[in-house]
Amino acid sequence: MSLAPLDAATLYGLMGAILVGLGLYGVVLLGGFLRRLLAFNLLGGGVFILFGVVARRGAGAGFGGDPVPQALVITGIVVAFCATALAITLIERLTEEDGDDPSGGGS
Amino acid sequence: MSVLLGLFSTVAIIAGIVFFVAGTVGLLRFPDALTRLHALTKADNLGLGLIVLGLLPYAGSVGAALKLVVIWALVQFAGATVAQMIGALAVREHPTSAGRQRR
Amino acid sequence: MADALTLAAIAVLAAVALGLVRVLRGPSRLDRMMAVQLLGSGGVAVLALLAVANGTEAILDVALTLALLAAFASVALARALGEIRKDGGETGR
Amino acid sequence: MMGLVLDGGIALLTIGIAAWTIRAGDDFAAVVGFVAYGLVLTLAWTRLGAYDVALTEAAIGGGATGVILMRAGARVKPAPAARASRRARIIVGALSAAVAAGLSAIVLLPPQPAPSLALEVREHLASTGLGNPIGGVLMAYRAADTFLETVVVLLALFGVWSLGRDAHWGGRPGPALRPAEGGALPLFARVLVPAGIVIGIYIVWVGADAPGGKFQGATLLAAMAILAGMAGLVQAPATAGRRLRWLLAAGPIVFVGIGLAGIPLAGAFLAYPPGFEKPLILVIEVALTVSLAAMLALIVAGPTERAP
Amino acid sequence: MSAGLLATSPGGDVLVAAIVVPVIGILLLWLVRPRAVEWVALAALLANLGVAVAVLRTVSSSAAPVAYLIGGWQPPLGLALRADGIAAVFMAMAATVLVPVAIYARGAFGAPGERRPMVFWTMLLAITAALNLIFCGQDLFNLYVALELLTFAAVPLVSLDGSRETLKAALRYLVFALAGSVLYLLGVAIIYGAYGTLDLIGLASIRGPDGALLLAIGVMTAGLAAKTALFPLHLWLPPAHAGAPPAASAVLSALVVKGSFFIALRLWFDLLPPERAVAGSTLLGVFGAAAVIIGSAMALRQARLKLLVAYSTVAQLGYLFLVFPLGLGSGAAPFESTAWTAGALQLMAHAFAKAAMFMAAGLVYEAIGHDRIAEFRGLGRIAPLTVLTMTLASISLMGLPPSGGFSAKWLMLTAAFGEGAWWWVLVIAAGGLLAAGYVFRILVPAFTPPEEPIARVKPVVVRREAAALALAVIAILIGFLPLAPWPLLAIGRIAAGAP
Repeated sequence: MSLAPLDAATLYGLMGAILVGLGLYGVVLLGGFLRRLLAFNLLGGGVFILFGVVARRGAGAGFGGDPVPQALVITGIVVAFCATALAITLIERLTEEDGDDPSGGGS
Repeated sequence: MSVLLGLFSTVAIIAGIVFFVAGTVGLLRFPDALTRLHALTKADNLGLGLIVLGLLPYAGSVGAALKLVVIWALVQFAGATVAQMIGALAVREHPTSAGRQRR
Repeated sequence: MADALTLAAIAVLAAVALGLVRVLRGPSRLDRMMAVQLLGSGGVAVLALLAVANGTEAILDVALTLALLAAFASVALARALGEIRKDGGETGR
Repeated sequence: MMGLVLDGGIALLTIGIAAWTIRAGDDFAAVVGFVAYGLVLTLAWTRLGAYDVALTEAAIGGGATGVILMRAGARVKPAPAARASRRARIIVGALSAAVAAGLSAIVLLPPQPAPSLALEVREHLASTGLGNPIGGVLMAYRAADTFLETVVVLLALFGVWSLGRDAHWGGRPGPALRPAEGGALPLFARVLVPAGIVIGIYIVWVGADAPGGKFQGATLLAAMAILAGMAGLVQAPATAGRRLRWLLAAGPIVFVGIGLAGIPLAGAFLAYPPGFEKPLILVIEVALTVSLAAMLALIVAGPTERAP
Repeated sequence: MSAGLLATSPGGDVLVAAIVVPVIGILLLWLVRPRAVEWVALAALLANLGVAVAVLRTVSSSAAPVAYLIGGWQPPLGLALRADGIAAVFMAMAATVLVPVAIYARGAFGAPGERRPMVFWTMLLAITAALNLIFCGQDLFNLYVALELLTFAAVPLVSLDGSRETLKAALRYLVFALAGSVLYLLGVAIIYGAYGTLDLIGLASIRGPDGALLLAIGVMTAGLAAKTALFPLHLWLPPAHAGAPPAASAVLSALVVKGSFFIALRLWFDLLPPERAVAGSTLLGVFGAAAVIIGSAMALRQARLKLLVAYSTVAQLGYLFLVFPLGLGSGAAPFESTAWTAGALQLMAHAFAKAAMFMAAGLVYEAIGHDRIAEFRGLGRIAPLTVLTMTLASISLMGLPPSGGFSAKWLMLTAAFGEGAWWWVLVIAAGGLLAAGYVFRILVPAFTPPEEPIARVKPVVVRREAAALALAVIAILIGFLPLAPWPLLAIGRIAAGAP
């Protein structure tokens, strides 16, 4: 094992690692459902970028990147969108039920 | 010919960047929402327009050049619409600042 | 040539990033929206520059998608805000 | 060198936006931060050479997610920021930092050579008739993932519908139409929607051989439908409608039908008979695009709010 | 990736059917006339039971796993389905639970074609497909898709009522579940980056530095634990499972939480070399033990039956996590070990008993119009079959002989004694006593003759009582199987680090 060269993949890999850390912190600690949902999406973005870094490093056979992780990310982004939409709908419904009660709040 | 074209591109792109910087400065420095909106729309349209113009000679193919133009047109059009909608909201929400702007 | 265009992309990105300070500062929702708008067109400009710098047409398709949808979130917001205002209550902040 | 500076700038900007989104004082500001995050991520994906993913991020991460979040940000009243205790912040912070550090170590000490399936993908790509390797992965090697993902999207739509009120079941999503604010939006929609449809179809079409594909194209088509809806040009369909339900089911039915036909004709579920790979994949892609566009548009439109 | 090439086994098509049948069922539900909806769902679930039995028969008669290469592509490029012994047993178990649940739920949600029945049947079939895929999926990302399918199916069931409380419970569940899936996905990214494959068999044969594997399994386990409601990540479960309609609670408690647990089981037993798993598995065991004690103690304090049963799920899930230290601690071949069978038995016995318990709780609610335990006196008079169901299910939950719960706990005790791990013995014994405490809180008043006749709100439908009873009887019958490790459960297992 040797240290990775300083290239785009490494830079974005470190970025992904930090994004995951930030997102994790937010998902666990933030109050309010909307904020947690945003943190979940930040975290997801970081995870996807890590896949992208793996893909970039696996470039070969004439491809600019390993196509498999890229395909996985595309599936993942669509699933994450669906999850977000479902959660948002729940949040909006809850706000509606709450009437003038402040939204979300709970953990 | 190619030297002229290169010069033209360079100038256009640099001018485009200048407009983006100007838009940012406007967004940061102008006193109220409507004037900021004004600055922003300028930067949007002119900045991107000039950059696209500068890139056109190097697009490589007619298709790519066409795409560049379409991109610019889309952003221009969307920007104008959003500006109009924001403006309408801003006038209603910040009547004081809107008034100041008219004066 | 490629380097010069990349440099231009860096300049645009830097300018737009500074504009994001407005997102931070607000104060109104409209200001924040405008900053995103600026970031959107800046992003399109960066992509256009990169597409030509790398000679990759696929990047133009990304820019095209971004351009098509850049205004989308803002329109949705403006529409939602307009509706809420009609329902009464709720100011722009 | 110049490229590295750009990459560093994009990375720093992304991290900054993410940190700010976590810390933002009110919910709406955080939503705006997130939309900005989606935009810069698109740049990052482009720089990583993953144009297919960049397209997806631009269409779904920035576009569709942005719309629903913005709407929620406008509607949901700001919650009182419940601050966690200092001790909890330190513990969770340390834990998150540890995970980030572990990931950084993995990023900095990669296995050499980097493992990759690129060779295998290349080797068999010709037999799928596709030029875009990612299309090959999604429609051939891992077609089962794609099929199930379509089911996931469909379920998400049913989940969204399930949140409507009993009285509105089978009705139309969203509030009753109002004439749009001002004059700009309808005009904008009238021009943009046809352009967007053309671009969406183009993105699906090039997907066979170049970056693009059904998910990205379907999202653009869905976005155009939503835009037309917001501008008051079209009205969301009643969810009990027979034709709508067939439209939603068409993609999965075609997919599973061709997949099952593969058992007798090509020896396995989701295998394509030799010589017919590309046409069959195209048929599936077209059917999926239509169904996915409808699903995504209806997911964004939300639960039914009007009685049938 | 030196593992031998996988090939589609004869009769492997049943694995495709296990996924495709419920999915086609979902599509049909939305296309047929409302009157036919329940019949389509029932037919799909019966077909699924047939498929599951066929898989089980093939696996047990050939004493080899059934495999299928989707599209004919070889992993790691393609996706494979592979039912080994434990997968086949669990598929059959899930299919068996689902049919009585469907019989119980028929007509329980008002007119067919309305919101609640449509959503319920759709999600039930989706859960069926997702579980089948989880049990026989071989690819970590494919399993991620299955997990998401499971989540998207389970959350709307929680809020089927539409009340404020259930919406909130559903949202909290969704947030936990999403955080769990994204952590799982993070692990998938790490593993692919390190080894270039997501195929379980390919990964099991990997040698060399395993730092990345340890980190990956660490974050994945945290994510899966959140989805399985392992203490201290259990807070979402009681409101969600108590707020859902009884038929839905039965499936959520009996089956859905087991899906994520099963993946955790695969990761630890298939991918981790045993010597690397000792510390982590002990930690999981400690959390499991805490769940047993705290979940039971919370169940003791509940005033409402459904909440009590939900907290009992937290406790019973805790037992499952004792399998990690007991099974991985010995260093012996884990799949013939007593602990492995004990874990599988506990999972199944709990599934049957808990489904029966939730369904009985729903019947009680319908019969007397509430589920306040304090007012259960005389219940035995007006709903004898339901009280019998609760009694049988309780016997298994407490671990009294003869019952599946007894066999599971007995085997766990044997395993713990065998390792000289007396602290796990203490936990198992204490958990049994606490469980006795909370079930007697229900049963004693139910059997006590009433001072004044208890008011019956609605007559109970015998068909529905019988469905619940059938599940409780199965929970008892499992106890008559031989008290020894099952060879069936060891078929086709791939052990990490095995030569």
